Amino acid sequence: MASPHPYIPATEADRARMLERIGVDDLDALFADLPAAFRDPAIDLPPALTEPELIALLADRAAENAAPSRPNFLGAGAYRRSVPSIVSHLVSRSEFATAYTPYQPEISQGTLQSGFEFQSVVCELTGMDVANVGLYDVASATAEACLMASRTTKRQAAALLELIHPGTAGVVNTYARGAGLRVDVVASPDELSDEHACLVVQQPDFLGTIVDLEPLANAAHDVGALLVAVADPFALGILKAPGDAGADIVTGEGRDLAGAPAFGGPSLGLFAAGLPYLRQIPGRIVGRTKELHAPDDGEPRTGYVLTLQAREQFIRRERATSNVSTAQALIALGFTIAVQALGPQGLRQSAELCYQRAHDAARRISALPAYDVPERGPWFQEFLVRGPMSAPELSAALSEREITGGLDVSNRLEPEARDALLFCVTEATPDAHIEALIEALAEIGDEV
Amino acid sequence: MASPHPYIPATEADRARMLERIGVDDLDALFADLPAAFRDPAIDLPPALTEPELIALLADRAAENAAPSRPNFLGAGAYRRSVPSIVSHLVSRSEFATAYTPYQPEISQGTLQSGFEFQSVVCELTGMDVANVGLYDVASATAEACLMASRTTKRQAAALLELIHPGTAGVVNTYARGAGLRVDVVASPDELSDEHACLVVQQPDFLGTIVDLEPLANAAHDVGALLVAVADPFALGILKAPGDAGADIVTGEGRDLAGAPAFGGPSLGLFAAGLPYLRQIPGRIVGRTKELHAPDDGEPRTGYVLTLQAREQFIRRERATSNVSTAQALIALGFTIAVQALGPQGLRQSAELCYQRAHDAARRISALPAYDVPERGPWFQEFLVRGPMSAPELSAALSEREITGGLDVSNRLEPEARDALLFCVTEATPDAHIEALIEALAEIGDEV
Amino acid sequence: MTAPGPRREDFGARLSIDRSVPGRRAVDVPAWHGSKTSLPDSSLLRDSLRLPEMSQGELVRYYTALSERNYGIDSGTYPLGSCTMKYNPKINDLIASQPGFADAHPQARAEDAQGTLRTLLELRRGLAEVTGLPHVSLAPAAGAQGELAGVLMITAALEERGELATRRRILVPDSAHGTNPATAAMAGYTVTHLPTAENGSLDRATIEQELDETVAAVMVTVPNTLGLWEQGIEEVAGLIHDAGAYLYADGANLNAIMGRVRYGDLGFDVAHLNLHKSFSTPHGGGGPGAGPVCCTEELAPYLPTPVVEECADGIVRLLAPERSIGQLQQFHGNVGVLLRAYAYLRALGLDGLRAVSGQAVLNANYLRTLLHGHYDLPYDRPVLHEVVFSGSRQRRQHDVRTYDIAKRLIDHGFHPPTVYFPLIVPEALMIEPTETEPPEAIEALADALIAIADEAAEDPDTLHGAPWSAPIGRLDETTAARRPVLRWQDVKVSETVSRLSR
Amino acid sequence: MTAPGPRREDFGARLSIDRSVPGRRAVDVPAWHGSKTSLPDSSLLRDSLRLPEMSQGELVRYYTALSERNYGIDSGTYPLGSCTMKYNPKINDLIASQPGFADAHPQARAEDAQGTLRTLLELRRGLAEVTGLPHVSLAPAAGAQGELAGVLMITAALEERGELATRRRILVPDSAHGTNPATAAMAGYTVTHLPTAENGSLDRATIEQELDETVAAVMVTVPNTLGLWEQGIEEVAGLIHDAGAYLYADGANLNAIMGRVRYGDLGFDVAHLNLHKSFSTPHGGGGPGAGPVCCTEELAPYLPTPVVEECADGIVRLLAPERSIGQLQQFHGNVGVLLRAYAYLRALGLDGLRAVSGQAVLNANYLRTLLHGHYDLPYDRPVLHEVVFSGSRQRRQHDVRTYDIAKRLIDHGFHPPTVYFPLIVPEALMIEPTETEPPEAIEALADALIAIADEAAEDPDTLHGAPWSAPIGRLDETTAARRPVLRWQDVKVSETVSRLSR
Ligand SMILES: Cc1ncc(COP(=O)(O)O)c(C=O)c1O
Ligand SMILES: Cc1ncc(COP(=O)(O)O)c(C=O)c1O
Repeated sequence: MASPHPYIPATEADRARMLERIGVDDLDALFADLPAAFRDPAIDLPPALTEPELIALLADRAAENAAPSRPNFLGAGAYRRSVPSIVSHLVSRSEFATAYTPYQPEISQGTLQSGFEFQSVVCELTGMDVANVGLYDVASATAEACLMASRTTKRQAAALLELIHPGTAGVVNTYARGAGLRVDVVASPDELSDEHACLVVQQPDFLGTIVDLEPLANAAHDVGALLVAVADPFALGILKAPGDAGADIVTGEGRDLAGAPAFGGPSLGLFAAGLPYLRQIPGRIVGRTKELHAPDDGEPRTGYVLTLQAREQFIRRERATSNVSTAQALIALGFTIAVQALGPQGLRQSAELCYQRAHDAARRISALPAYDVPERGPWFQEFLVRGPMSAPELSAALSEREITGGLDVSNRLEPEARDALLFCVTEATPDAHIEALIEALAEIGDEV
Repeated sequence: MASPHPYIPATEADRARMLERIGVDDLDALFADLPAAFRDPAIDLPPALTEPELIALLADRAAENAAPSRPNFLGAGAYRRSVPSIVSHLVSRSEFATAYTPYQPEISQGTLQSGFEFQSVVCELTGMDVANVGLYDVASATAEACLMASRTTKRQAAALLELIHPGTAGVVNTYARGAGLRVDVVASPDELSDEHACLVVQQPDFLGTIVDLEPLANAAHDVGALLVAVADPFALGILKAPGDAGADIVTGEGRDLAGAPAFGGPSLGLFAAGLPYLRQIPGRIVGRTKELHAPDDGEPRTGYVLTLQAREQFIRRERATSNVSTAQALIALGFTIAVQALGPQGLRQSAELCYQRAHDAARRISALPAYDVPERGPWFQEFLVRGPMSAPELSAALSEREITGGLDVSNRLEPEARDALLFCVTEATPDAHIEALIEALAEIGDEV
Repeated sequence: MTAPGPRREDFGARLSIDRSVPGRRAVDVPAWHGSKTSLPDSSLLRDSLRLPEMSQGELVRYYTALSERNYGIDSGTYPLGSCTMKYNPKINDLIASQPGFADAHPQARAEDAQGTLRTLLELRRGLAEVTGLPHVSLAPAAGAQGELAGVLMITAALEERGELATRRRILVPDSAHGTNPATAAMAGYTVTHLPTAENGSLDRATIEQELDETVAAVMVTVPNTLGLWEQGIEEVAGLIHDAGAYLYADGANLNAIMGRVRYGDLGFDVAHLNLHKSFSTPHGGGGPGAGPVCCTEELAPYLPTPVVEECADGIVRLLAPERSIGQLQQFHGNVGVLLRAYAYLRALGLDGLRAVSGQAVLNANYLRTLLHGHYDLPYDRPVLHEVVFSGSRQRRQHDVRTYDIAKRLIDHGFHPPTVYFPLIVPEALMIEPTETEPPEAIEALADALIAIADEAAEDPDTLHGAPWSAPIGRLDETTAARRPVLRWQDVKVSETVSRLSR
Repeated sequence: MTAPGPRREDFGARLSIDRSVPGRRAVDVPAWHGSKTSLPDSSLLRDSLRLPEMSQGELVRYYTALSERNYGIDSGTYPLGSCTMKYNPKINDLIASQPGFADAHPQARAEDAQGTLRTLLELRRGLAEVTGLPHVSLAPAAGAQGELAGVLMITAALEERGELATRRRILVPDSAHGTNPATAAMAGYTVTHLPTAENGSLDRATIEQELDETVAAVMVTVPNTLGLWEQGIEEVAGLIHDAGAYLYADGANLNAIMGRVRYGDLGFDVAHLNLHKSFSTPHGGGGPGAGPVCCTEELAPYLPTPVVEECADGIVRLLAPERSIGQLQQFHGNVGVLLRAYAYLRALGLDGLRAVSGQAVLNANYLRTLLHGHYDLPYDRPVLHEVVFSGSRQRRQHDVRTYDIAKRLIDHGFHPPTVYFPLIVPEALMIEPTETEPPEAIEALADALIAIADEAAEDPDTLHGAPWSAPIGRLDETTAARRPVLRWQDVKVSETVSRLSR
């Protein structure tokens, strides 16, 4: 071993001293168990970089992505949000960032108490009774919801209402395969039967439309199935809490409120459910308790611990509710702080602002001669745009003008989506970007 | 008062309750002493911005500066350095950033112990006995050095050796005017007389040349004057400590090792001196001490306090060694961490790398047909370049190619500077920028 | 000299909602000045939302105070066995938070995300080199999801072979992490537990006995959770393959062997890695992590979607393997964590990786040596990255449990090691110092554990009551589970109930 | 139940250099692969450099631990009078650290720095509006340097008037901050102290008496350091001007009156502001700050260089006023702090500034009311931003000094207020809550101070020994000054000495 790397304290002298104390001649002796035939293979890795070299390399790489300043109207599961500035500051405090799962509650109250705050916030937003401290992302959380519905209803099929995010549907399918669950994509609740453990519905749906959950809940309950609502927690700033509309399980994606889209991850799966399902919930749960012994100066004080662990893999092993262990705690912290910083008024105002700005942009686009914004009902922040050419052509024309247009959904079956791009405008889309878009669309329209 | 601002907790209801308790009808009553004739004048300020609006505005502003990625060869007092990544992380910890001068040492050991570390580091680098916790910047520190030299020698003139940074000379002049000190700019130590309290010399000098301090110290001492060395702490990674060459006071600029140039500030004035001058030093000094009482579990423990405060304005008032109060503590912390992260080897290697890269670039430029790099002796990171046209023209030609060339020093008296730009290349100048420069210079040369 | 301070605050009793004052707020939202669209029908809207109302400064203080009630790697030694709590280089966070990376949209065209994609491609290649398994998907969000991916890939392969209906068992050593059996179960398999032999490795005889045409796979942790090399694993691999089953490596302990031996070379078919462990991305109080899954040529077609590939046109793209088991994440995994891992890999290079595994192993053995004789060592041989002691002697002789020892260690300024795992070691103390602890820290940890062993004999009550110096005393975990209070609402309810019942 | 923890570490005894191990390092420096230039003659080079050698993780832990031994605004109430310790919005730091701002080179052409320059221009304009003094230089690095600038501007004006030789005195109230007389002295003036009248304002008679043709200026802090309005200052301004002298405003307490009354309107000629106080940029443990100097038309030609101006071509530039007193900084001042102050100004607007001053004053009066009767109040009238109590009663009756009260407040979780200042109040306790403290915090502070007043009577020794719960006990400041140990080297030396002298 050469002289130490900055990440490794022990020096050659340290090592010599330690080896001597251990009583072996060299480091190799400690690896003696490793099969000689396979020891120290040729491994082709680029040479080590010093910190300045690493910074330079990755600054160049970051610059190979589209510039962050480029107008971008993609949504479809990842939304640019105005995240309060205090979030990044607090989340980067190393006491939070460099801890692990709070196995030792007495020195992990920061993680635990914030976990309790998170659960509370998720329950308030979703209108549910209980929540865990978060799963990987909305899709895996929804998959876990289907498994949980199957466990509690003892049924082996899950129904997904058509307009669910394809990524979410994909993950449900992956998990279902392992669990031996059949997945039916249904166009309407009429297709539900008593084979279905649950009906999964996305709010707003994949094309941005706000869904009336109540009839769906009723339809699901009528066949003895649970309603799983996959809800955008930001939209819940104005939309009815799914719990109040009859949902039994609510999942959601918390990433965007906690920080930047980061090419999709780290993400954060929200998972909340009704009290009856408490002991079936996957993942970790924080509970409130007291000190066992009163301190000298008074009553036992309040603290937080991981609880109901008999559900979990490290105790229950193959009979656990899920295999999840490491989840997304730090993102959950960011989510909690962001929601609490906005507060009840701020979250509502922010969601309303998003709504107004998106509708205003849609109105301006639909007013352009060659464009059409087909509506499918009330919607939140995403809308379809049909232009004077095919969707891929429109997308390419915008790209040429250094604008990232909406997602191409022209291959979907919904009639409104035919030939359309799915645009997203949020409270955080800069005005200048919208102006640039309108101008570019007008230009493109003129040129045809 | 309207509903509260996010920075102000008290609500209308809080205020009503507080006013009632105070026993006044309204807030105006508390301002009753203010002269009515001048109350509540018209004040023209732009309307308040919410956080997202503020971020958007200032992101636009930041983009109106030259792009950070633009090749830039300015030095002349501000140098791009490879600052270790841990610095920004640690300095932004709010326990450091949001504290003030450590008047209450028992809950300010973080600031104080780091101040002691800073003093130690500055002493080691400069080769001096004692240092304070920092002054505003190199220039004001040098001005304070002249005042201190005047106080201790009881002489009323300071001599500046010609090649001092004009900004530093400027500040010395400003301070000297108040103190009634004459400032002589001297071309050689031969011009010193027994009227001079000190000789001030910059290392490396304003045109980048490394100065042999020893003969200058001797010359100053011969007339009973002190030698004040204004040294680049980074260059001291390889250069002889001024103290070892006979300097009595050493000042320097610490900003660049602590972080980004930030258009020149926040800056950090280093100030160190020989032990005889201890009680004449301006600014705060941290000292080591012990607890007054031993705790239950053993010996009194070690702590740090502001000390020798009888020098300072808040005690000594008009007889203080300086009026300085708030200084640059957080930048001093960054400086300390950066120097300690580099360590003795790293600082030397980094300074050597800077030296090698600058010399390599200079060699390549001087190899270009139309260019000349006049040398004035051994130098560190800055060099003069004369091109095929006048200095301002060359600068403009580079600017047209999106390159910020060296500083125009063509109006200086030194013969080597005539028609020249002062270029700077450091360990942190990207290779690609140097390539771009060489290419641009060659092109410009070809075009003439 | 000590005198009473004022009573310590019951900090945990005052949650954000208890600090809320109607009308306060921490941020303002811009007003909308454009023309207004009416909101959807009120039946679709919420009436109220209960969230705390605090000013910005109050909220910052609250979470700053919470952070101060937490212990992280930057606070001190954190020797949780199996968790690889090593120093997290700050540069990794800075790199991942660059706007070019952080603002990339997951639905962006590949052409607009080449910076991220090329970095992921190189990470993929690096992991393939390090594991000797040439194909990699970076999608899994953590180790457990990597396991699920790996097992589902085996499922897919068996299906293709037409053997899925018969091969319904997965063999898992009794020393395995709980995620292994839980994963096997989630993937629809029955779990058969394999006993650990006296030398700490798998019992070869049992394996041979269990291996038949009902076995789909064997999941082995290498090195295992005792910190020991799985002796003869390369031969076991042959047996497993002969029996038509697959060999899965739980690579959570890769840090012990990085650069020294590779799963692929040993005969493993598929492995997952824990980048948040071996590759030092911060653990974040329980994530985010990243658990890439690596496999042989044979299993490559089944890798989870997406896989990052350089296409013929030089553009790096995210592709779906032809017979992929499907997606694991709505998008492409915990990319921010992957960027950090890449930065770590590049900061180290091969020599650095070898230095890491070498020092990790040296540190564990140093600790083993220093503590030798003070605690029982059920598997008394040189270890790799971690060492598992047992508190059995203390339990037997002084009625002091490992739980007490762990709590007392807090008073000495250390985060306790993993306890009661692996399950096969009674009163287990599973200690993983990692390579980033200096020898002085390991010595101090050993000294503390030795002092505690002495205390167990002399003053067991001090251990029973520990910790004494933490922000809060030992907590009542039983009541927490028995009468769960899981959110603000419950607090109110349970307080009302207890007030009424007085 | 308490039981002894292990002995608390003597953390302060182990500095970085004591943790150093030869060969360790925290960062690597890139190698140079180009052709090598030989170094200068060795007589110009250093042989050795003593600095600590630590790994990156160790260094991060050391400074993290140090931070945990510090109390900041984010830790809790920090009511240092005259220092305006208010919440520092995080957004300000994020804005200043944007690469576009942070990487700007101070020697850049104005055309290449318009983003920074335009922002500074708007800050300048905002400060002119707020102070009613139309001309501003942002150069001064802190309040004290702003004072020096202001006084030197007066010097320059007097010189121009040919009166510099005769006007050699500056009048300074006895309640002034130490920087005021120190500044006057640095600028070469003699200081005459003005007594404070019983109402807490300047004694008009003395001023009239002192004002003559030897007076260059009167420096007044408005509001003053008692937290009181300087009664009749607008009339005093007339007297001063009639006597041919200038009136200087120490604007460190602007936060009390922002948006409500302006120095310019009152007749002040020149003022400095403390942006790190009134405008909430972080105090950084003692800086950086920023102390802009603002003045009338008459004094504008003398402003320090640079002044930021919009030129006819629409470009904003840094200019030197025609008869400028010169430069105060090598470059252009603490620009990063100025950017933060601008962000604060824009976040508030006029209504916000008025809300700030209103709430700051309300909070101080609330505290005054809550503590009324518990501590002596030498100037018993409504206050502005701060209130100055006296611990005289406690001193007299219980031999408890303000020093003890301050230390005991630490045990209650608060940073103590400013003590023993202003000098005219014996045993002064100068408390400035600021507008960012919620009423609950002010009530808690008052409760703590009342509890301490009770304790002074009942158990003075607890106060004498305080603090009991801080990271370290009361420190021996006398020995620190008497036998100064000011750096590592001294530690070794003094330890050697003490070892030898045993
Ligand atoms: C040996 C082992 N396998 C698997 C896992 C699961 O990894 P993760 O927590 O990332 O899901 C862990 C850690 O938790 C582990 O230690
Ligand atoms: C009233 C008053 N004047 C002047 C100053 C000096 O300001 P600074 O510390 O920024 O130099 C201060 C604070 O220290 C002050 O409180």
